[in-house]
Amino acid sequence: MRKEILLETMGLWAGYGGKPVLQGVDLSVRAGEIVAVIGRNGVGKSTLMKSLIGLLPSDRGSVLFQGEALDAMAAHRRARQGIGYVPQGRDVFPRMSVGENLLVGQSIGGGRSDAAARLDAIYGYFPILKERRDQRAGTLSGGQQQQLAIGRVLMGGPSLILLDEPSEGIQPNIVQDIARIMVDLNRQTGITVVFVEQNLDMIRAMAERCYVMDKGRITAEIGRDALEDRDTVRRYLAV
Amino acid sequence: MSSRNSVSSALRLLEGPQTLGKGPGFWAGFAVVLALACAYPLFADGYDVGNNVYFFNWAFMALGLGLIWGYGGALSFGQTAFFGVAGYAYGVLTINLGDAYGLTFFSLVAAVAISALFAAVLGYFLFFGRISGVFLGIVTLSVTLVLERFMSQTAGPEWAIGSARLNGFNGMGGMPSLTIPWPGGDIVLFPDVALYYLTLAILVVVYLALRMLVNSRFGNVLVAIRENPQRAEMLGYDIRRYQLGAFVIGSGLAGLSGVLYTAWGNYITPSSMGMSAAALPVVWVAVGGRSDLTTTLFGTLLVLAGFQYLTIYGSQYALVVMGVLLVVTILAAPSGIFITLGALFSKGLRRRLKRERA
Amino acid sequence: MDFSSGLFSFLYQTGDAFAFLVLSACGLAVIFGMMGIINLAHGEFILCGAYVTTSAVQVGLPLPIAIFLGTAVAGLVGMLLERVIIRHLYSRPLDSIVVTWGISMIATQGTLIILGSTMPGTGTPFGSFSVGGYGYSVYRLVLMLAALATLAVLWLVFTRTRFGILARATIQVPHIAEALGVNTSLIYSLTFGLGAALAGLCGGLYAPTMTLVPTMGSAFVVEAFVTVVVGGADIFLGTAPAAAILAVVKAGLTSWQGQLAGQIGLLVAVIVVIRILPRGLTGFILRERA
Amino acid sequence: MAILRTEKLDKWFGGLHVTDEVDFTVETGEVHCLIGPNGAGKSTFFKLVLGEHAPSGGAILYDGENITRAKPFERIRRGISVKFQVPGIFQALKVRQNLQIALQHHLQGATLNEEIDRLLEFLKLKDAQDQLAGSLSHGQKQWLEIGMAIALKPKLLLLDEPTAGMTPDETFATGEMVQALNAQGVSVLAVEHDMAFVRQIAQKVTVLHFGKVFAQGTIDEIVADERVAAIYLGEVHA
Amino acid sequence: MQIRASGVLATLGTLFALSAAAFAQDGEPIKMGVLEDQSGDFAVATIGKVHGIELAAEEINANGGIAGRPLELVTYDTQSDNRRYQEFMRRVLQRDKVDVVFAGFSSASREAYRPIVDQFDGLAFYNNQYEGGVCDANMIVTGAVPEQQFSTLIPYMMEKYGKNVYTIAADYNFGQISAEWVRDIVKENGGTMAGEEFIPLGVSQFSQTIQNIQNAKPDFLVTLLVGTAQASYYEQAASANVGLPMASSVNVGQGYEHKRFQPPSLADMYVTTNWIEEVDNPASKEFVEKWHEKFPDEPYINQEAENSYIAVYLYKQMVERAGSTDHDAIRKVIAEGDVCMDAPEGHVCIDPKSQHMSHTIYLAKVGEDHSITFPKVWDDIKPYWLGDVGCDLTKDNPEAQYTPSDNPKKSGG
Repeated sequence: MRKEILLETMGLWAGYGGKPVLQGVDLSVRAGEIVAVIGRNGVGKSTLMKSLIGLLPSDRGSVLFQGEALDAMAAHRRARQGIGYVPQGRDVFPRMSVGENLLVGQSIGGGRSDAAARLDAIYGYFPILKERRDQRAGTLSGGQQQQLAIGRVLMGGPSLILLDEPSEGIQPNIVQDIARIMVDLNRQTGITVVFVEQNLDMIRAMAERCYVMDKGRITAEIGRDALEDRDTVRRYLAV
Repeated sequence: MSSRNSVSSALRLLEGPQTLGKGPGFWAGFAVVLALACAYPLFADGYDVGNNVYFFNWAFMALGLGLIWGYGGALSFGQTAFFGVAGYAYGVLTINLGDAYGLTFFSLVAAVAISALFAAVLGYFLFFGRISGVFLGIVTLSVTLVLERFMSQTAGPEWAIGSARLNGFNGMGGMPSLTIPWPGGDIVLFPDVALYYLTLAILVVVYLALRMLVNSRFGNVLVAIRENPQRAEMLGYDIRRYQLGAFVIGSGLAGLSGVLYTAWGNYITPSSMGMSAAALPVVWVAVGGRSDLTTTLFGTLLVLAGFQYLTIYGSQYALVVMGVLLVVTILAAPSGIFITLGALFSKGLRRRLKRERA
Repeated sequence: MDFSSGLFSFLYQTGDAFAFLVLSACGLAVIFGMMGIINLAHGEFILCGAYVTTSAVQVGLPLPIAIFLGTAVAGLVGMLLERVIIRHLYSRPLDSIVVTWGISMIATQGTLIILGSTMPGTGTPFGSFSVGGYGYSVYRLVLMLAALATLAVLWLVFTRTRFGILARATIQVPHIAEALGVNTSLIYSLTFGLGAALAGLCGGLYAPTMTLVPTMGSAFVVEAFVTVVVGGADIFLGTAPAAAILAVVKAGLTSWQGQLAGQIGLLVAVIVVIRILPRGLTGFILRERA
Repeated sequence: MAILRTEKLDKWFGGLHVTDEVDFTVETGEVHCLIGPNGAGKSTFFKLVLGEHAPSGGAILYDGENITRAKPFERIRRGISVKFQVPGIFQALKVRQNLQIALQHHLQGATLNEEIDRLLEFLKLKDAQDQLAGSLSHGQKQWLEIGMAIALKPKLLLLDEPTAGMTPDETFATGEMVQALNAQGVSVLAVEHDMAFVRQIAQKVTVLHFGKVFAQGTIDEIVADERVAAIYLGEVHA
Repeated sequence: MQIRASGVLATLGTLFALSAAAFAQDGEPIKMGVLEDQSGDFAVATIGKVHGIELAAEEINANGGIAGRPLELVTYDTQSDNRRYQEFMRRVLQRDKVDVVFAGFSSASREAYRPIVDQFDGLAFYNNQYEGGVCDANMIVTGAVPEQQFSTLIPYMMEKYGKNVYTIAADYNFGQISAEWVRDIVKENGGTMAGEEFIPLGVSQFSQTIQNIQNAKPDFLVTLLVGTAQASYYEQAASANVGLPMASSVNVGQGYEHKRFQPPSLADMYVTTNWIEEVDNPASKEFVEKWHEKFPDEPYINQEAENSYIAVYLYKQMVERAGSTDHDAIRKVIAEGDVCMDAPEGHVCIDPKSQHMSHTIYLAKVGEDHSITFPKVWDDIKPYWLGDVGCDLTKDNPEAQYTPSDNPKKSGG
């Protein structure tokens, strides 16, 4: 059951102020997959995510989503194609309530869907958000903010979620919860997930395969089985 | 020997990274412009000479704002407050002290000092309260607007300092012009050739002194703060002091403008602290190009002359045309007309423009 | 004056001052607070609202519809200006001051040239009532209600509508809002338009009570600026409480010592705020909460 | 004798406990590296030491003096100096001017120029001295900022990911610079990810995790510590 | 009186014939600078002044000019900006070398340009109602002053409505000085001040003031409000049903508020003015007709427009009698004390001591429907006050502005 390719990059170059961080990234993700992009700090993983959603214009190369080139599109138009971006550090809207934060995500995916039903579903996945729905997002803990950031993109019913270091600064038990929920979502709705991660537990819990990134390029692709080999992973990730 | 050294090192500051123009070419041009300016009264009629003095009067306020905004990165929208305070101070002092014994010049210095002191107090609140950016603009604007309101209602006889009536909205008049004591009859500096040369001399001195200031250690730090305040602070500079310093100097120059203007027309009015008066210096500096003293100076003179020309020949449409010119200039030439025009011809300026846009 | 009519009088005066401060300031505050732009053409949007409202009344429309028209036209003009001019200046907030001043000059003088030096007024509707022997204008009560209603509607707009939520998101973390599918440039247009419309509303509401001349906007501007300085960036945390405090100060001082004292009270308020609350009431309230 | 010491240093951001009662010491004369996974609180800790954030609790002692409430520039004047993660240089000014601004605290005239030249040599930026700092390569920018930091003649140098974005050669050269400084008696505290670099310079390594000191030791001890490896892979439940 | 006037006219006619001959060869135009606000705050009241000058100049030129010389206008828009007055006053005097300047609406603008006129020994006409007191040989004032407007208005009002008076006045020179006049006249006539309130310029909100007035319960109210913002008082007072009779020296005659505001906000307002377009006499009617022929769109012809119009003719007379545009010669003519003419308002003369003008003062009453009636007219009210306090421009020239609290008489003891 090979599904169609949902997301593809071809020779993607991007960077800040003339400093190329991505130096020709090629990857492709099929619909329904969960793919991890792993690598050490500073190899360009977050830059790749920003470049995919359009917050960072690419210098060269191309991004295709559902067969359509996104390169000339502003970030909000890419999001409306159905891409949900969960940034590193969460970036929730700190002076808005949890509920309001969620509502912002409705714009993703273009058409507006039934907010109440979506909210119910998201509160089902993340009960803590329901409990705190009137609290200001800035006062949440890191793990709660991460759940909120994910819930926020789910509001728009995206076909692709870009997760940037979802485990960063979060208690491990919550990391596990999030991983489990993402997998459930993937099974239930067929949503595609591309995530950047260094946390091996999370990678193992979620990824079907991994791209390894180094110095702005994809240097290897490894499957699930390779992830079980701790030494291999450690070579790519750890200190 | 050492004094010669220090003089020559001071002179070296006349050119440097913070000012456009260096080398023999620039200074030759400077000399030509200065010579033309000196020769000007020989060819022009009394009106043009006096009118130019009037333009020169405003240039100090513009240069001061250039220092605060262009070099220090802090937009003060209330420079007219210091202009007004100094103008009134000059009026009050000279009306009380008279114009003998060179007291008008003492009053000039004292009035500028008073405006600088006012700037120091206000600036202390602003910069030590860490007010910056657009909010700084709003606050300084409010200060000058409120001062205008206050001065406008001082019409009653109870509002007098010594024998000087503040005279409310109608403005204070009757103060003497600058007067040079001279054996056999004091020389009264009406807006004429003598005042022209005096104002021109002050302008040249201030311009050169500001060049030295912005290329000095102080100027280095000021520009550093504009570029990256955090880094400047992390190099051990108390950035608040430097911003305050620039604010006080720039406001003192606004004060100098106020005194010269008051002495020029023997008149100062609260409306010189009002909304449209307050906006004008910002316009001059923005149009000329705020990041350099020379462009600020010439921009100011150009806008003043241009707006006056429009008012003379444009009748009711003058203000509309001015507004349109302003909007277009800011949109099309964000670094000011001189730098943008210069960039068409010079590579160095093109680079500078690019980095300012960045 | 007995106690109850004295109390009514004080409330009426305070409410009147409050209405004036809120209505003059909230358009300025929306644009400054949400977009960081000082709109020096604020007075001219007020002018626009007032002129459109008055013209509409003169062709026979009822006042409420006329005011709505004034508000809408000012808002549309605001959006148009944003699209054509202001949006090029978001990275240069200081330059936007110069540009809006230029726009204000064009608008004022253009109005004078096209529409003449003055426009006949329409008269204040609703008549008067009296309490304790003093006559009061009914329309001033309408203005007070309008101020409260404006705040309430703004509050609903910013917390209950999709636009409001997206606008707040855009202001707080613009790039993330963009990445979540929010057309932030449209949000900026709409926000600027909203600010202009609020100025237009102010003009429309006060049009029946004022002399209509091309420079009438300047009568509102000082109070508007003072309120925004004291209030800081946020309408609900800043502008509204600032207007309330200033209204009490102004009404109290004016009734005690006359109009000048009221004006000086505003000056003192600005200075005190600079010294004690450099970010205005907004900064103070946010700091207390954090 | 400790050049820098924190006692129960605490910082909350809203609901986030970013730095959790950290007790931490940099001894005089040592090169000390601070490592930890993303979000461990390293940068916040750094900003607390610099005075950019006010701590929610606890104290910071520098050279035996309490500087918890000192303003950032006052800390710098006492002898702390910093290099930021994103190069904090004056982009629109020339390279030479950047250094001049840093050096003019204590030097002037000819000696100032000599010192600038010496630094340019040390930083390998001699040829770029009249370029705008913004036009330098990323690695050169990092060096320039290190140069500005050491121009202040610090007793304690703080480096926040000094080699981020550098090539391996540049990283190695940076390590040599740090070692040369340390040889002149400058204490160094560096936040760093690049373990090769840490190995090159560190005499002591501290691992921060969830805002707490998780482990401390030499680089070899840390690398050998399975618990440390585990937190990097997200396996330890704190 | 009648005889004397016709005698003057006869003399004038002879003089005119003579001087016309004398100037016949000299076709060089006489240049007249016109500095008035055609934009900005004051434009409402001042565009008409420019038109008045243009109308007079056109008539004069059509009839052979001044002593055979055409009159040429050099007009600048001063934009309601004091600085522009300074710039342009220098320009007209130094560059354009005009023979005379007609300049200024607000007192502030006059004070801004006056030092420049004095410095260049120019001659300026200030054709505007104002607070009075300018004692300056380089200035000729054709507008009405407080002694003309208040010595008529206040006693009339006290007689008709009662002796308890409340004043609200703009908080600047005009308002303060006018209020002082009102206060003095009320006292002289045995009345009392129920209250006095000064309103800062630019204030447009009057709820508290309205209440203060109601609290003081005066018999009538004197409103000395200036500027378009302050004019909002009337609308607001009407809507609070204050219902007091009002007296003023500024409204109607300048800003034609009775035309601009919705009735009845100005009902029961009494204004002393030296002319408005409703004045009902043949000369006046003819004037209005001529005006509308040339400026059909003019919304209203106010008193300053008429003052400006008269001033041109007065200047013509002075030049023709002096035989030149020389200022000293002109002042000598004024010193003769019979520079007079029959204006639309009636007979007017220039007072040699103060160089201000006598006026016919009309008491205009605004009705419920904002129609104007004139319950009373005073002929030939002289600008006596400056002369009384010691201003005598035929003897010396102090170039000063005196006020009731600050004048030679006061300081002299």
